Amino acid sequence: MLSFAWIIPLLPLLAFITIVFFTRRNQKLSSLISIGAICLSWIFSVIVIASVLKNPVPSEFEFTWLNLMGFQVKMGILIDSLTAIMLFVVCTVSSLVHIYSVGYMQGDPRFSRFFSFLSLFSFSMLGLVLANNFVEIFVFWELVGLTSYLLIGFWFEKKTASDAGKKAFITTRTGDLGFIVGILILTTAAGTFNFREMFHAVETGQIPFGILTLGAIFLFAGAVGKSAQFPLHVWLPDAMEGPTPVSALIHAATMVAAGVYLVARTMTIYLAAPNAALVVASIGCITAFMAASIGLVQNDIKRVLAYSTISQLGYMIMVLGLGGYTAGTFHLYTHAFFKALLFLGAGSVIHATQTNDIWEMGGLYPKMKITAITFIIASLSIAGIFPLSGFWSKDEILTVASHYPNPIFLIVGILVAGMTAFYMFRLCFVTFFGKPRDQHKFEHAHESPKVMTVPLMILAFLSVFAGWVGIPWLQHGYGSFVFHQEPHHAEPNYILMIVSTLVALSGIYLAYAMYYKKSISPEKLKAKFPFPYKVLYNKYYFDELYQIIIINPIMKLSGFLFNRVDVGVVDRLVNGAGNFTVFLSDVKEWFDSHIVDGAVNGIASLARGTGSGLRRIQTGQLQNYAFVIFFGLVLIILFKLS
Amino acid sequence: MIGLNHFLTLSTILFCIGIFGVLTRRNAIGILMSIELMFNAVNINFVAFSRFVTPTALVGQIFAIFIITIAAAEATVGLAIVLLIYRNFKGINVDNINIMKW
Amino acid sequence: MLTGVSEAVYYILAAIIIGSGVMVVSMKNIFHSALFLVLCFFGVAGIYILLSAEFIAAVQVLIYVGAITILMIFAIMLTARLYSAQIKQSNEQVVPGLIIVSALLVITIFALSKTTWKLSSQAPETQTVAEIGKLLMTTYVLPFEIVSVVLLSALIGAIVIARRD
Amino acid sequence: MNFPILSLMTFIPLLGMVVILFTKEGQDKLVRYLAAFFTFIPLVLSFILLSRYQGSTSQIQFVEKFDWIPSLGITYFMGADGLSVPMLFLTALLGFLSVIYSFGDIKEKVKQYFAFLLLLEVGMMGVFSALDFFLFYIFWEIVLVPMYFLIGIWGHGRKEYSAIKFFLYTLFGSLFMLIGILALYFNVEPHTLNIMVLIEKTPLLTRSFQLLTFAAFFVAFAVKVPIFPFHTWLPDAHVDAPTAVSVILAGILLKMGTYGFLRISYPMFPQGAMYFAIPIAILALINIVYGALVCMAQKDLKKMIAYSSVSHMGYCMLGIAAVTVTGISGCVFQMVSHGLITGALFLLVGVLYERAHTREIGAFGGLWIKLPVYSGLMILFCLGSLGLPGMSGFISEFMVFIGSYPAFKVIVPLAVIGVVITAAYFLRMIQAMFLGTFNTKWEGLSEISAREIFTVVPLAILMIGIGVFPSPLANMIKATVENIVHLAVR
Repeated sequence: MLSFAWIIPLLPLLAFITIVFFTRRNQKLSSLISIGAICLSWIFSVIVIASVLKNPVPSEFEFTWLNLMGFQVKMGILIDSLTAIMLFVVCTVSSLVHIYSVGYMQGDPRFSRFFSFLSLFSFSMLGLVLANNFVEIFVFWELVGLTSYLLIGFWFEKKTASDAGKKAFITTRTGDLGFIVGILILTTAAGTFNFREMFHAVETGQIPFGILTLGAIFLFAGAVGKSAQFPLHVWLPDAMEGPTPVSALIHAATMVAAGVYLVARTMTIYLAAPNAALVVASIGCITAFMAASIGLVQNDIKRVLAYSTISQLGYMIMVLGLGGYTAGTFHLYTHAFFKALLFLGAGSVIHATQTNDIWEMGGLYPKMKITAITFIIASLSIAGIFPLSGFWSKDEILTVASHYPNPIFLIVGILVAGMTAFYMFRLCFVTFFGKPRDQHKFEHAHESPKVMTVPLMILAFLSVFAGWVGIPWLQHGYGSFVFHQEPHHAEPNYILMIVSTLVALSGIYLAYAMYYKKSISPEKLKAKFPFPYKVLYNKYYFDELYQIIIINPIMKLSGFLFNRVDVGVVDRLVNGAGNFTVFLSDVKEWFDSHIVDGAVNGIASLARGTGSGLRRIQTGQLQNYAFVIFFGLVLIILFKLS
Repeated sequence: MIGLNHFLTLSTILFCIGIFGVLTRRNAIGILMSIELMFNAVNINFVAFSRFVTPTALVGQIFAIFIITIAAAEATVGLAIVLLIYRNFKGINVDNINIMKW
Repeated sequence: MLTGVSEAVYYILAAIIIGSGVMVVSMKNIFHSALFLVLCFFGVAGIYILLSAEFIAAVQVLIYVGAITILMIFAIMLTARLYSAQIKQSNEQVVPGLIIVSALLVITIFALSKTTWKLSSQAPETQTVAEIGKLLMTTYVLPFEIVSVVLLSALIGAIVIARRD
Repeated sequence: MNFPILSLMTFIPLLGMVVILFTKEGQDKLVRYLAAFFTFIPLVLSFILLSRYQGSTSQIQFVEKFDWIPSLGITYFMGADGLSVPMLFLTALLGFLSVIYSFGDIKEKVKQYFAFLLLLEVGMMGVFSALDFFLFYIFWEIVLVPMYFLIGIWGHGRKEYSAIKFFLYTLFGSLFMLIGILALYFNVEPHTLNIMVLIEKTPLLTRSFQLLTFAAFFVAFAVKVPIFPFHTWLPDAHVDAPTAVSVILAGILLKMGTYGFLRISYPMFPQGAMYFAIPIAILALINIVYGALVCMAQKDLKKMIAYSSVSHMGYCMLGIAAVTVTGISGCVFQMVSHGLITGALFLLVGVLYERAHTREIGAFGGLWIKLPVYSGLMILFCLGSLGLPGMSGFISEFMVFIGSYPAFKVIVPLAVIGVVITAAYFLRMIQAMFLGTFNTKWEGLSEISAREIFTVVPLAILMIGIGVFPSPLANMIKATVENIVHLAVR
């Protein structure tokens, strides 16, 4: 009954093909096709979610794609509650971003191309969500990476943009390396690519524990790359070089969540391999804290949001590692809306002021009321203020963390919540309030057109209310819809709620005090703790570190291999062999001419010597010959007579 | 008492003189002369055998005539060659005519 | 068998022939050699008469003395000026030549002395000229014709060879 | 015997060569059309071949067999199975396209050039359809001669050096093959050179004999593939050859090596295959990672692509070494896919070189702005080459990994690193050449012409076609590959 779901990714693909081959020249038509396709997909996704709600039994449809002995790949779709939620989130955010882009990308010479890429991305992302096996998910995983590359480097004239695209692609591909190996390990052990068949194998213990753990950890590497987790998080902040709608769609709401989705999808494996799960949780925890701390001091509005994304993704990964399937996916779901809203709002601000630096903004509230209000709503939501959606999902996460024996996860979780509140409101206060710092830019600033603000408002609505499906008091809320094995009915933990709210509020207050009232001077703090500030400001020096310990050695190695080994040794050996052969032939030539030929020539010259000795007899004097003749005659006669 | 052997001995001596001339003379005409001597020695033999062995048949004499004729022809050609040699080698000393030398 | 006067004539003739023959091959002056050659030919003609071959003797005188020797002298005169140094000639390898020749001579004479000939005691033909002419035109007509052709071709050949071109 | 399609495919280019040699000097246009015509016929025939091929069986099909030199057991034996049919098609396609491409490229000694090109096609077709060692060896050697002249006369740079290096290197390799062939001939009763018969008999020979002969054939094929450390002829020959010849060199000649492994070495010497599995896999790993790293250091675009061939052929060898159906299928896929992709990349490099007269990566920049179609095609093929899903390269690499992982649990994960490095060097190249600010020095560059587009579009269609629907190709090779594996694990 749900087999029509394959149409959902197909529509954007068709839009992509149409735009590339036919309507490229007509910008307006191109954008309309693209938007139409994704909106249609959204309608289908709503139908899917409705029917899954009605009948939550997972359904699967597939066909054989490639069939060889011992290697059968099927392509198909798996629809369960997780897929349905993801479809809904992706379609929603994607269609809003599509619409928003019409305004944001207005006047860009490559307007049509932008929409074709967006469509291609939507196709890939929806395909990824629908995939029912590892090959398929990997295929779309890579396609998503490609579109991300293309969109980050969309303004490829800017060196930073094309650099960022390259960095993103290569960094995530490094993670994919682990992904491939993980797939190899797991599928070889289980003998299938299909998710559910593999989960069945895992649950029935067909895969040895060691292999399972190893495979799970390798698999997670893919998620680390895609979801920008420590230590492969470095690409995401740079990816902000792309157009802001792209950042909102791909690098905040959907694609980066693919890693989280992967872990959620393969939850069975991690539950069966607790060591791997612990690795997952630890990575998530480290990432959440690290990224949040970097976010505290960044000045680029989009970079702050990027680190916030990394941090929130770390949150989700952490809770998934702790077994909080429902909590993780729930946060993924709510986060998508408010993070997309934040980015789109930031985009609106950037669109108005033509700058990314928050210290060149300020006092924008009166000029761009809708943007400011929606931005603040999103900030409240991400900070986890009651009763916005962020509050409920964060609460779920902290609840799960509190069940874990080691309190470190809970502590970090609360700490990160506080930091999140602080840096988000630092952003709000600096950007929208206070005095305008750059008068020229301030005057130039204006509210964005309707096509941009309407998506903002819709997202703001969702940021507030989307989380309400997961209110712990609900009997049939999110937890009874998206769950692993058994419905997880979140129990309200009032102490945690209060604590986290307090922490968030104090974070907001701190930001208010520092950046609005200026009762605490950030400059003094900076001066007081120069070293931590510097470390944070330079993002823990990850880029520099990678440059030194990975990129430079590899470049050196490749140069070395080419210049020294390939040209210097292998090729020289080959040429040496050639020259040696030439030398040998010289030697042989000498041998030939002196020894072999010498013998031959020796015989010849012996003959010649003899001849030239004997030829002296040939005087040419006929009389000498006659003399000999008669001499012979005498001899013959004498002989005869005797 | 002069018999066949006398004539044969005479012809032998003459023939040997001719050989000696052929072997030692350095002048092409001299060599030709020596050859004529040898012809004469042969002719003496023929005529002598004709006289003492077949006195009535005259075969030896006929052959002597033929030999004389051939000798004349030989002398003609030989002397023509000598002239040619003289013209080409500016001399008829056979020492100089050694193009057959190695 | 010759006896008496004939015997003396033979020895004289033999001495003339051998003496002039030796002179022919040993004279320094080629012109003198040619003259001794004439003498030698006369001697041989005498021997023919002694052997009762008058026709041969006549032919000997006609051709050898009359034709060949004159030809020789012409050749000498054409190839060298008389009395010039060029006319002088020398003998080489005389000693080995003498050895060879004397060896040959000794051997031949030795062989002659050992040989017995089937001698005929008939009287020799007296009308030799007519007989020879008859034989040449009958029994030996073919060799005769061939010889004449050889002679003709020799003449033409001599002209061709000696011709200045 | 019915329609001798294989012989026709092989010898029609020869006929074409003769016809071209009879044309008057200077009639370049006629020569070009003749060459196109005589390569188009084999292409049409190859479509017939594809359509009439029965994929369900591993039997040799389209057999043409009769005695040639009976006293020596030599037969004229042509035939095709699932391994050769894709290769024959690829040969016909690339042969035709490279002739079309050469229309504009070659301006001197046109007649001789096309004559050699056609002769080259004869050799390649023959190698892929001959099933008698004598015939196989003849065709194998025929390929060298025109290649030598094509590089040496119409090449660039150090062309004579490269041509000689190529020639001697491959000749060095085929020497070992000759030894191997003779060894087989004299050790099998009755003496025969029929490959199919030999495959049945050789496993009965002693182990040490199998190992030695395997090693001899290995050298011959390793040079062609090329496997590290026999690879240094490749960058020189590829870079210095004229574009169309580079295409054939990369697209088909390299496959002769892997084809040899699959047709001869593995089915004939199961012992050797087993004994040398790990060393070959290690060499394949070196090829993959080393080749990719070396690519990163390249400043010359063509050289980079040449080295990328070294890396990509490593996947083939990895798939072969594992002797699994999936691995070897992956290898065949990679053979086809690499032929398509690298062929197209060389064509595109040629297009740029013809206009800009330089291939230095650093000399360009922002070409996407000026040449959108060209850049789009180039980036498409680069993405295909770095194994992006949806294109043929991904399928083959993935199949190789899946197929060889059970056999080499350590080597394969290391080989996966090659995928990342491949991405890195291709992206670096794309960034340096097509992205960034436009280098105004190239204001005068003209967009890729319709004829040139025509030469790469079929390759793009096939690349994406195989990437999206791999089943047709998989079904075609399936039975044959299963048979090879069956023979190789005796």
